[in-house]
Amino acid sequence: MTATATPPTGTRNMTMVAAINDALDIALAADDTVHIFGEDVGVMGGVFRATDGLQAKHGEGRVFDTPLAEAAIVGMGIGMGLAGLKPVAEIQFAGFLYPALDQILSHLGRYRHRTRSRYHLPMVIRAPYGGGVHTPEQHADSPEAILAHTPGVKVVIPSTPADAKGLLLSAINDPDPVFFFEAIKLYRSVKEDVPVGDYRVPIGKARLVTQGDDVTVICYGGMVEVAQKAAAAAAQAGIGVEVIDLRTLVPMDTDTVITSVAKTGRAVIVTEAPRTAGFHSEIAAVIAEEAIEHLRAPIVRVTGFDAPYPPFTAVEDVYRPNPLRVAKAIRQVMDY
Amino acid sequence: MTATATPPTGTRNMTMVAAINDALDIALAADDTVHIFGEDVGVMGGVFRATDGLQAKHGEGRVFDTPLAEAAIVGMGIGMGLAGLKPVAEIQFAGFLYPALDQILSHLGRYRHRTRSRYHLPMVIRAPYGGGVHTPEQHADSPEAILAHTPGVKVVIPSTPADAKGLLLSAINDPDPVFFFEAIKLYRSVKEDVPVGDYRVPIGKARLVTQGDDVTVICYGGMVEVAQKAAAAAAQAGIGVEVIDLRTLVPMDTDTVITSVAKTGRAVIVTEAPRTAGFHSEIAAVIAEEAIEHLRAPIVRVTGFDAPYPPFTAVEDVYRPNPLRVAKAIRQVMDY
Amino acid sequence: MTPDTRPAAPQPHAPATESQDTAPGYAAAQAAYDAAQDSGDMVQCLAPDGTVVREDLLPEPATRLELYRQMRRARHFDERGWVLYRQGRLGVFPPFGGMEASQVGTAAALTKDDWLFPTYRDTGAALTLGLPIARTLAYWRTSPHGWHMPADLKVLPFYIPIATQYPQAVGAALAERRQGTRNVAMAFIGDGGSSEGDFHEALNFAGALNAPCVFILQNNGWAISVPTRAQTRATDLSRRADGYGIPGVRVDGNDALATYHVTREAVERARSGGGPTLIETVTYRVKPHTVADDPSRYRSEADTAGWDAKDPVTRLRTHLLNAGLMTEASEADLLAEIATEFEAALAEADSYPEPTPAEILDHVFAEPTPQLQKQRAEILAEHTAQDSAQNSKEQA
Amino acid sequence: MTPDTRPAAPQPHAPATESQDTAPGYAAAQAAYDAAQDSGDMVQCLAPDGTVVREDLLPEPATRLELYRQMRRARHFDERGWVLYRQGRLGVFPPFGGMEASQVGTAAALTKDDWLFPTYRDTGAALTLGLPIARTLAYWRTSPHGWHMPADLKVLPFYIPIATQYPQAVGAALAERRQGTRNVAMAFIGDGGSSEGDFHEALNFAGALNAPCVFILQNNGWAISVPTRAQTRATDLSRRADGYGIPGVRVDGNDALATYHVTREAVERARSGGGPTLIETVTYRVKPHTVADDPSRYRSEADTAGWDAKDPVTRLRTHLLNAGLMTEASEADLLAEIATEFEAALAEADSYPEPTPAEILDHVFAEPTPQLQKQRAEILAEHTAQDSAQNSKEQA
Ligand SMILES: Cc1ncc(C[n+]2csc(CCOP(=O)(O)OP(=O)(O)O)c2C)c(N)n1
Ligand SMILES: Cc1ncc(C[n+]2csc(CCOP(=O)(O)OP(=O)(O)O)c2C)c(N)n1
Ligand SMILES: [Mg+2]
Ligand SMILES: [Mg+2]
Repeated sequence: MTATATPPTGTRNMTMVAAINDALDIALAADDTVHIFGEDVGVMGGVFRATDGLQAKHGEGRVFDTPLAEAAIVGMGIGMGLAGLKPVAEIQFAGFLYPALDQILSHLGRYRHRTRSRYHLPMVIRAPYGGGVHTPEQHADSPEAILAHTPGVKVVIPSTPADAKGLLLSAINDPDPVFFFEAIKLYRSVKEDVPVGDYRVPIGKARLVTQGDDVTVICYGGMVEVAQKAAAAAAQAGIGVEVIDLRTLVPMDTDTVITSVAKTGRAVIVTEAPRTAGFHSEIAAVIAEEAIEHLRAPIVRVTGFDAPYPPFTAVEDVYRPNPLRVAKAIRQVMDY
Repeated sequence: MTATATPPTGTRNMTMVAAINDALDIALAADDTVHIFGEDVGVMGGVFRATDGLQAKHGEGRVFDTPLAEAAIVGMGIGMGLAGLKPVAEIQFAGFLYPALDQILSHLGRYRHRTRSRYHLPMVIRAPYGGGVHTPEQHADSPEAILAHTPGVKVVIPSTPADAKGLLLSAINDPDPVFFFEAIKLYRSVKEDVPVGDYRVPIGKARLVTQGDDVTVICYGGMVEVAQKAAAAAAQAGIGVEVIDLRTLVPMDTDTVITSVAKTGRAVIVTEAPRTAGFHSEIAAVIAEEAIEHLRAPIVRVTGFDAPYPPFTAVEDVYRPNPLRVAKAIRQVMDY
Repeated sequence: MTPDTRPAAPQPHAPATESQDTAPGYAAAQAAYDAAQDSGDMVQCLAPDGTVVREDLLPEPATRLELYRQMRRARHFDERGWVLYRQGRLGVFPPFGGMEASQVGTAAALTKDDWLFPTYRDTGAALTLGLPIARTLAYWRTSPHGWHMPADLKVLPFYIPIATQYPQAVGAALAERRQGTRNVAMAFIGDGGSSEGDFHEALNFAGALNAPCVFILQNNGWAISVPTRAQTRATDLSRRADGYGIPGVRVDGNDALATYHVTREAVERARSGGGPTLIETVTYRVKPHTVADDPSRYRSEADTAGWDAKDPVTRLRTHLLNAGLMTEASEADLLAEIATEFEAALAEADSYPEPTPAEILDHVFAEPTPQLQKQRAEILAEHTAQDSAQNSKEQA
Repeated sequence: MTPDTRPAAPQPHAPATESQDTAPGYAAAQAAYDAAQDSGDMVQCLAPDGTVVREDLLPEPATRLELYRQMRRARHFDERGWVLYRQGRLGVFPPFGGMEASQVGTAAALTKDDWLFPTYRDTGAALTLGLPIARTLAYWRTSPHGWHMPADLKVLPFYIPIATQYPQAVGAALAERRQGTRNVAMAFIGDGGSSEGDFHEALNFAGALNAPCVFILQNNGWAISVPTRAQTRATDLSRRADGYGIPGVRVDGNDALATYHVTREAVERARSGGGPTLIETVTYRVKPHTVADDPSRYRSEADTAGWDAKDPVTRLRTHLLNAGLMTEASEADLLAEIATEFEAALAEADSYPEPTPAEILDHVFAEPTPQLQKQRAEILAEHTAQDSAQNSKEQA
């Protein structure tokens, strides 16, 4: 990023999707090598409008629609990255990332390694993920654990507009591949003051959302507001809950988690992915390895279930963790 | 399976690959709906010879080569399953399963669910996995955690010839999709007496490999022999190690694991997959959730690292857990 | 056509090299594409005004009437669907009005023993083969009752992840042959979907393995906001068949008699062991992508204008009236019957109960795993607790 | 051709329906395929016996000599590779002897500013563009030194997962245009690999986005044990280009002058903004799949017999000698020079140190994550401990 004559200061109140759009706009303006592409990101500005107006402003060479083929979207991005561009691909929904998994697992994370850094891939792959807004089948998947298990790629999941902007700008400026999952539920549901200009939030640092001495709740993305609500309810009952927003799964900020669990002695982990082998299990494993002597209760995972995410409006919230379920888990570790 | 006039009895001494071949042969003979297909499985009998002779014996309609395209191999298998066949697909190496992940994550595990059991997919996908035999790049991957995180599919990984046969016959006769990962390292390195005929080992039951009171070592597939060696060394030092061969990751035999850990109070988990978010983390999470009060030491994971599996003969064993590393972990939990 | 409101072609040329573009640019590509859509290389039976251009291709009168009935049923669903959506009685669904000939004419060439792999937009095809309207409404109402696929049909649930249905159709088709039947599998895909790798793999597998498949590629001009000409440089998608050594046919997708004719030929070839066929139906998505989409963001009224005159229902209607196969009176009876059928189905859909919480874990495996049993217990405990809490609140 | 030893076609017909197969069966498909391989629809410059059939396509004499030199370098690598493998001085590698014209003639049309995406079998192409022999030997010795890609070349590491290179080449090509250069990207794939979805997506993307790509499809008759005719029903893979609206060319893949000619044309078209081309080089895998493979399991001697007479090195050699561009003496000098170069490279490869344990965690990210730092520490601790244990044992 090149410094502007008078760096803008102050904040602007915006939604998460606006903050993402702002970050993309800033990146495009600051760095000619940044290119944005995907399905419907051009004239239409994306199905969630995250790239709204960017083609008109930065041109069809910088922001363009591709044919409908996710493997080639990622594969092409890899090639662009090899050749010195900074590709920022949008996958329309995280559940449609699957056709691209071969390119991702076979190459995206391996390129630096297998060329001993002759090549590296400063690619960002953005995808809306998660539930809570009554989307059709396969539009609410949370596949972050697959990416977290893929060596050589980073995984970032913001939970606030400011973080979305700051983390996305860091991701675009990161020399290595970054997955950037955006909780659909949060796109427009919250507004906050977001610093203007080239604001960065470092990748790899968790955020302490609330402080408390009794229970640590670890979560990210769309689950942070859920955990916050549960923490607020617990506070009413005199239970001090420390909510940690992980922000980045890879690299994970283990220190913040361990420090908190060492203090509280109780850990609840919340994600909306299926139960078996989700990223929640990794968090639990790290705690079990590094903080077991502090634990005063079993670790509890509050997650989706081992079934596909239900597209049924009436029962969607049975699957997706809600504040009640998290509150129950908090009680459970307190009562142990 | 139809009963034969005189059911064969006794055992035959064979390698794991021979046991797999035997199971496939028996399944083809017993059930007309069983079909085997994949790359090079026909005349050539597979790159590891697991399907050797089966096309000659059962015909080109039952055992056939496909074009080179893994997504279509799995997709076609799904279609065959919908239409009442029992497809048994071979993917040449687990690292080449990735192009098929869309078919798997989008459909294989969801079909029964999204048709309320009008359709179900009795499909088996076999793939050699794991390292230890100096294969080229991407030929030693261990992607089992991805499948374990996929609702609606089972994951089976045998560690002995007899189990390979018995579990494979159970998998083929299972009404739902089963991934069957075969440790390349074990294909020909061990022989044992394998029951003849339609021998079955139930899916979902772990195997107690050795008994001991001090440490539980949980592992599967290619890591079982590694753990056994470490257990033998520990026994010399007077440490009683209970080695549990999980056999099936989904569904996982939680009871056997918890019962053992409740007894020993110490858990070491061994896999050769990358560290972050591997299936070892799920095992650790389950223990941390259900047996924490019994733990006398942190859970220790002995795994591959957060880098691609190295194709470098000279240092391959640095990455892939070896008995020394497991023994060290056993000491570590004992000394805690 | 107002080029300035259409999304511009995504051609990432650096300004410095712009002058190098001696090759046909995108204006030319667009012109070529547009020309190809109107060219005579499509099979056509009825002209847009309903006059017969290929007497030899005309199906039996009864078949023509049945095609009209099915198109009307489809259109009725689509039209009522819009109303129900606006009334909040149906969820977001992808309309297909204007594409009835492409869906009905093709599916009508099947029997109930054949397989149908529809996409989310192919309600018209599914209804033609007998998928109950009530189930279809339930599906777009986000009710699991839309997932109860009838036992006497081989109509698969709507495919959401694009192109995945194509390789699966190959497998179903092969399985039929293995089992000694003459049944075939038909799969639908869109112009956008035909860019996915699964499209290629499936056509190639079907050719190599001689699978009795009929692949319908509905080229309706758009993949959400991306026009076909930006999806590919090819102007005739049926020619992709050549690359697999299988027959490819391009047909007027707004002419039900033509789509029926070419599909029946393909189905017959497949039944008799002749292998797969690719059929490109050239049609147009006159409606928005879904009922919630606003196409003015990416296309102009002018873009869609020409297509009203090509409407498939009107076209066949004119023919049937002209040919004396239908009168205004007999049509009125038909429409009344269709309306009655629909309202009965709607009432049935209305009667479906809401799903219960634990239902989300049903039908994952034949036998629930211990993990699923435990998770079900969690759900039951939570919701029983909530219900009683709710009850006691209400009682208090 | 002895049909009984060739793998039979994978045609899963139920016996009951066998008689339905009125369509061309696989015997016919095979005959058609075989005929197409010899047909005159391939571009050819030299006949198999070395006589010139297209005078107008002959490159400059210096170019012809350079092509010969590069083919000889490639063949030398392949031949010495076999010996080194048997001596245990090289790991398992995929030989390419007999395919030199297909690899060298194509790659020679590039400059060092262009991109090359080779598969595991394309050592000949990579060497032509300048990939150091020593690095290539190191790669097949399973040494990380084979992963040190030269900074002055845009030759990518050999692609192992099949077809993945194709979409990546599109991206590199587009990036060059975006950056205002005239550089192109060339990617290789096999007949087998062309069945993968990535092949289709890449060709379609390249066409739609007008990427300066040259796609080489080496049809060498086999994908391990599966013959091309079982891989697809198509007999001419270059026709797949039509489905993307891009040019497709079929060329005699054992004729270096022809492969060079058509590739240079394609490269020039791409450089000047004309977009991508698909080139099918018709050649043959006379060697086993890898040096460890035993092809007698799936094909007979007779299968490969005809191809010796088409050998690309002999063919160009005869022409150069006949045309007086080379003498036996000048050739001997060339061969000596090539042998010297190779042995020097071998010595260099021998000098590469073995990897150290912690190296396996190098180059995962620009900055190792805390997790990787910890894992590195684990490795160092273990191996230092082991080393000292070893040392003390040795000292004892
Ligand atoms: C694999 C995948 N990628 C993206 C989507 C999102 N999506 C839904 S419809 C659509 C456009 C499809 O266009 P086309 O194939 O032409 O079918 P049409 O909608 O015109 O019927 C897209 C991109 C999806 N459903 N699946
Ligand atoms: C995605 C993937 N699937 C399977 C393999 C295993 N494999 C290696 S080479 C090969 C055959 C390739 O045939 P072809 O594309 O014709 O290339 P050739 O070996 O003839 O050069 C296969 C199946 C692989 N490397 N990658
Ligand atoms: Mg469309
Ligand atoms: Mg080949």
